[in-house]
Amino acid sequence: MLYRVMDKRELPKLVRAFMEEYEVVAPVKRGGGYIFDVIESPDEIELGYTQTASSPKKYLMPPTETLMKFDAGMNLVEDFTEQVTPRVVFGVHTCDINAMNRLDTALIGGKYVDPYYQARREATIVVGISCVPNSNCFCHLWGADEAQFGYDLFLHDIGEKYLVSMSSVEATNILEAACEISEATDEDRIAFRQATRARQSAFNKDIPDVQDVAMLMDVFHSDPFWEELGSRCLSCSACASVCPTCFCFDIRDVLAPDGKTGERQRTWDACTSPGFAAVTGGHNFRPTGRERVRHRMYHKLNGFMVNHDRMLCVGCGRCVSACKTGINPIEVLQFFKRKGADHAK
Amino acid sequence: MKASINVDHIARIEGHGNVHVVIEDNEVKTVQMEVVEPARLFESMVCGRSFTEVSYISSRICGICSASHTVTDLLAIERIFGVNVTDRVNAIRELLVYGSYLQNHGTHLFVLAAPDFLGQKSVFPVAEIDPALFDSALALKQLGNELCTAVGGRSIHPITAVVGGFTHEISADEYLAFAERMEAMIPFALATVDLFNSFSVPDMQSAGDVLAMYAPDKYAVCDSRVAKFIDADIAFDADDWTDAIEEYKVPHSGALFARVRSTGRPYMTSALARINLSWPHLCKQAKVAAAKAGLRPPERNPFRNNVAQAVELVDALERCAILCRRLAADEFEGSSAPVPFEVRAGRGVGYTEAPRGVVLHELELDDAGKVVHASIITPTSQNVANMEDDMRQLAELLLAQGADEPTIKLEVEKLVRAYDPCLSCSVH
Amino acid sequence: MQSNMARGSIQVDALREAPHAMSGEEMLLGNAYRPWPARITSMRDLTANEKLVEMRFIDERVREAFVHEPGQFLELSLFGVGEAPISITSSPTKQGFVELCIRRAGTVTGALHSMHAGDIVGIRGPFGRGFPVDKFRGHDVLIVAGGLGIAPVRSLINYIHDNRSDFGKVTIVYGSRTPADIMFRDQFEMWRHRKDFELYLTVDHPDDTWDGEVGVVTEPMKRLDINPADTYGVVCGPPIMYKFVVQVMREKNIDYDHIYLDFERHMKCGMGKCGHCQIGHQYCCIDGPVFNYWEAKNIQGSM
Amino acid sequence: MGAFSLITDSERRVPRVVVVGLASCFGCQLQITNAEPYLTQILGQIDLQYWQLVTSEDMPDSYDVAIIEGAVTTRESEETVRAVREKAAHVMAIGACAVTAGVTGMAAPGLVGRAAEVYGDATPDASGELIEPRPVSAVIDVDSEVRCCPIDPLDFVAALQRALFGSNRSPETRTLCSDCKRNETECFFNAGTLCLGLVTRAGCGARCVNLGRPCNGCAGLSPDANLKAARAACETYGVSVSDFDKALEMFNQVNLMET
Ligand SMILES: Cc1cc2nc3c(=O)[nH]c(=O)nc-3n(C[C@H](O)[C@H](O)[C@H](O)COP(=O)(O)OP(=O)(O)OC[C@H]3O[C@@H](n4cnc5c(N)ncnc54)[C@H](O)[C@@H]3O)c2cc1C
Ligand code: SF4
Ligand code: SF4
Ligand code: SF4
Repeated sequence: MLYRVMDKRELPKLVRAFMEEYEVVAPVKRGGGYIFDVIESPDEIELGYTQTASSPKKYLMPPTETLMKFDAGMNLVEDFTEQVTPRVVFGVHTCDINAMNRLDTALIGGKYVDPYYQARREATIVVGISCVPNSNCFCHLWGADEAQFGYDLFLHDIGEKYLVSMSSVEATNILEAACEISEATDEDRIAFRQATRARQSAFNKDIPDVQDVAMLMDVFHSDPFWEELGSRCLSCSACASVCPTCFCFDIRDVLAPDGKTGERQRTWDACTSPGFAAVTGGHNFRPTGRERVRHRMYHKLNGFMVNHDRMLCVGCGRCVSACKTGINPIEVLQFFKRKGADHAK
Repeated sequence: MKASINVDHIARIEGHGNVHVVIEDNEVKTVQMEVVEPARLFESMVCGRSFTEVSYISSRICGICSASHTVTDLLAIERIFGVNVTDRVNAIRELLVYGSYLQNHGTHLFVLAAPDFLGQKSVFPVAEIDPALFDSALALKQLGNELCTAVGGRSIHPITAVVGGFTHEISADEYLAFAERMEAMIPFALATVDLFNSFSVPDMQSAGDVLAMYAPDKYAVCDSRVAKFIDADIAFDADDWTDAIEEYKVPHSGALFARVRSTGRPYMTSALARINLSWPHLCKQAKVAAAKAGLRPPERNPFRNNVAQAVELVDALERCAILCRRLAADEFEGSSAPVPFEVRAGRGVGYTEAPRGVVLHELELDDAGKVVHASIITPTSQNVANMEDDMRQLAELLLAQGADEPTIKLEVEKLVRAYDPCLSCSVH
Repeated sequence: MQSNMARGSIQVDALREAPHAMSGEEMLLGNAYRPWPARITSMRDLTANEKLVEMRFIDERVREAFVHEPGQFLELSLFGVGEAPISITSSPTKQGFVELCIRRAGTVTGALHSMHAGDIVGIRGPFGRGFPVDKFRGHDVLIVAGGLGIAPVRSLINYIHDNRSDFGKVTIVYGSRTPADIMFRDQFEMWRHRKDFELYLTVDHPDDTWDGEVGVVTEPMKRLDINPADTYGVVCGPPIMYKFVVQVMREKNIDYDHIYLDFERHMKCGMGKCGHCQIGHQYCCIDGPVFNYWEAKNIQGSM
Repeated sequence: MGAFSLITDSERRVPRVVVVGLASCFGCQLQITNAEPYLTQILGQIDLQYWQLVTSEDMPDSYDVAIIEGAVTTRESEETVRAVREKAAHVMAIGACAVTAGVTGMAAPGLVGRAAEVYGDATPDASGELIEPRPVSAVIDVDSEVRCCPIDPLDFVAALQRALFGSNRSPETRTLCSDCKRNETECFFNAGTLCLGLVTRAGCGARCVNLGRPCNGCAGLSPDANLKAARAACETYGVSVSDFDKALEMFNQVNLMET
């Protein structure tokens, strides 16, 4: 990886350079929190944010999007072209970059490519920024506190400067044209090392590190714990809305008011929706909160792992804030920690 | 002639009502406006509810004047708490109430009333007979809906209007865009006055009194507390409404009837009533249009309420455009965010002019801000008694002119519609 | 993955005379969400609630590229109404046509029932992992189906029929609720007299016309004399059936991974994206719908 | 399968539609007329035979789709909906009053006393025989519904099309918070303010929350609404549980009385 150093005061120039050619999306303040939103000026960016309400997933797979248009009378597809907005997602934390990589695996990997996701992903430049964890973050447990790939530029905060890792030609060209950048000095490298260590030691130590959680998920699949956890579920799916790696969706046809034409749309769905696994005739394969919550945790902490060798959860902690009844992976980790303690007795 | 004219579930009015006219020996024996709308008992429903919920609940009295019920309730509560809202909040409330005028008058004139005069059973055939008229009428109605949606958050049952202010406000650009659309709509509203003025209606004078909001210097719809009976010459504060208005029960109506307490006369409250009282304060174009249509006080022909509503459309458009421009230019003092207030016990009456006339909400709250008692007076319940008198007068008039039964029936129905009655409101 | 600044667009072209020079495979896989038009060529009642629908892709390239295995399914579109996953009931050996056996269960299936030969539907697929016919080759096959479960299995039966000499003994046990619910009765009647298929039809509720077996499918299964080392079992039917049939097969010593089960789940995309059909860590649509019993045992929540 | 059989008819006749109003504010009927840009398009797909609010045609003897607004609050309206059910292939309930009894349903507990409060000893004959307000589905089977108070005009258009042409779109089974999180608005509970999104069916897009006002539950309880968990959440966030229960009555009184 190629590293250069840039003075923090250069940052607005970089943003403006991006804004000339791209729609720039960045963390901004809204109400008492932060969200990713389109900016009109670099001044709006809040790079010191801890956690945004929801992730940049919405730019790669919008909550509702059109897959195609149709003529209902003839039962045929009609011409449909969606122009994808070239976009820079600026100021993304490592958890979200890792989350995008997981989405890539799920949606572009395998036999079938999802052309809608792929087109948006390819038209997106990702600029990462280093962060300091808050009390709900646990990305380090799943190795998501570093972004190995999946971004174009990554800005490591080393005090007055950024150590920039550059991984795409396009973004590098823009950076070089817009900003003064220099080779890293030994001092810079030491500052980088210190910053990394500071971040690593800032994680909430009360969140248990249970590295064999995937296996435990299998072993404790019938534990009464799931009944308790599931019985708290409101079936709201707020968790899936904010999660950067929840990608499940529904496909539905929407007729135009004239009843003659329409659109096939896909819209976010979630396994915590009660009807998600129901089939005609009324049978529901996951009929209660117990099965649904367990399934969601299982997919995050085991299922994806079995297929792709990494956790689907990236430990961003958003569901920890979003769930009104305290259902989240930390609870699961704590359960397994307790189990261990029980056995030790 | 001997006839029994019955119209069950009279069409193209809001709510459920039956008309009965019995004629024997060429004499009108019975005239009844039977209000069969099932009572929903709002006054008892709001009891025990928090002040934060009352306006939200009472808005459901009526889908078409929901904005008026909301604002009326808020005014009652603010009176109890002693809340003084900012000028800006007052301006936005006025905009909301006028938005409902556009909605109501647009719907009433074109969807409910016009088909009678065009010889149709509904407005839909107009789409083919006169597509330009149909499209413009819909566009006008839509503008009212959009204004209410922008200001209140929804075309019906406002979301954003709360005690002390608004939880959300649109941008200056959006206000300006509305102002332009309002101004562009005025020519059609003027044409609407001409159109309704061109329809021939029976020549009659209602014998009842007339009640509307009074302010010395403006065409008031939600910012005065004074109501005035024109004939009885009684001006009273909304708080004292029971001294001036008497409600009474009749077996053939789910709605309570009303009369002037001191004279015992029935009365009319409506767009026509407002114009009778506040004619001098109509906006310029509206006044010209009214004059051109020969609509000047005193005008007591109830059929002319249709023309009065059309004039009010012009007035509302002019007024809303001005309000929008001033809101965009930040000319009103203060912000629209709810002002802080303290909850306290007390009694208060809210008063506004709904599109169909005087609406009063009397509330009594306890220390916790929960409703202990509520009384709701809607325009239609005040009008029914007068409407019955007018129906009798009309039937007699037509009988004297030798009209046949179907003609009497149709004209009576037209009269009822001219009142723009809202029976769901009246029963609440 | 690095961005390449593509100012992309997502395109779905209507099928005109010849959209552009795409191969059939590209047409099917390029945007696998896009259904291709097929014309209904015939429709026939199987029972009061099930119809056999035969269809043919309008575009020749798609027709040729659409090659399926027995046990695979497709997504059937009626635009405006929606999509439904439906097993392909015809054998791959029947070229150029696709047959579906459709039960009127809801809106899409109901709407299809009201269509006629000549009407157009949308089809995408084929999807999923079907029966491993290559493994079955040279061995005995015991097929147990209940109700609509016959739909995917018929594709296998017909395939075996068309390549009969490749397989050993073939036994079919098919259970229905009533005699009137038996699908493909004529086909089975024909086979009943053939030496190379052993056929057991059973019904839960007989009527006056029924002189065959009464009872659940496991009854005739129990009497069967099979060679466990050389037999593959196939099961497809309503959810409750699996447990009991597998139990009998296990009692007869058919190995875990020689028993194949065809699962049904809620499905939307058919290609392992939408998540609806997940069973534990697997996707019914791409890892299945056919799983062997060993795999199924290893999926949390499969049975 | 309701009106779906309409398009399966060999003659494919235009579906005949009636609109019936019960106890309500008429707002949902008005919302239909508020779909102005689409009105003529919609009318082009149906044969509108009866709608007291907008036309003076009489109620026909047979029809295909019946749209019912309002709650059942009298014996007479109970009879009306039963008669409608016998004739219509598809019955659609529109608006909170028809779907959950809505605000109208608040009067259900202690109905008799309430009537006395308003009318004194004798309720006028014209009011009919009052019964505890109930949703249409408590009296007859309903094929489809459009939720909220009032309905959204476009939701209505979509539901009508589903009734006419069929659609396998699954109804929402989530609660509102998911919609709210998609909008990325801050949760009212974080400020200690009660919001009924926790138990209210998703689908409206969290319109109220978007405009700065907590959800009042007009879409009705979600089929899997977890009241126990919601009460626990209230406690966690310092919101009064009795306020939560009281607030729920506004649109879900009848639901709550059943459970
Ligand atoms: C792999 C597979 C093969 C199948 N093969 C056949 C077959 O050969 N013949 C046949 O008649 N049926 C088959 N089914 C069942 C068929 O898919 C359902 O009956 C059909 O989806 C019902 O759709 P509908 O619109 O008619 O029903 P509705 O009740 O109107 O809609 C059902 C809702 O559930 C969703 N849904 C998604 N997947 C399913 C599912 N599997 N079952 C039920 N609902 C689902 C629908 O999209 C819709 O939202 C198969 C299902 C699967 C998964
Ligand atoms: S886990 Fe929490 S956030 Fe997720 S659906 Fe259940 S209650 Fe909602
Ligand atoms: S499961 Fe929760 S912590 Fe894990 S990635 Fe999703 S939102 Fe973040
Ligand atoms: S409780 Fe209300 S504000 Fe909070 S997430 Fe749910 S809908 Fe949104």
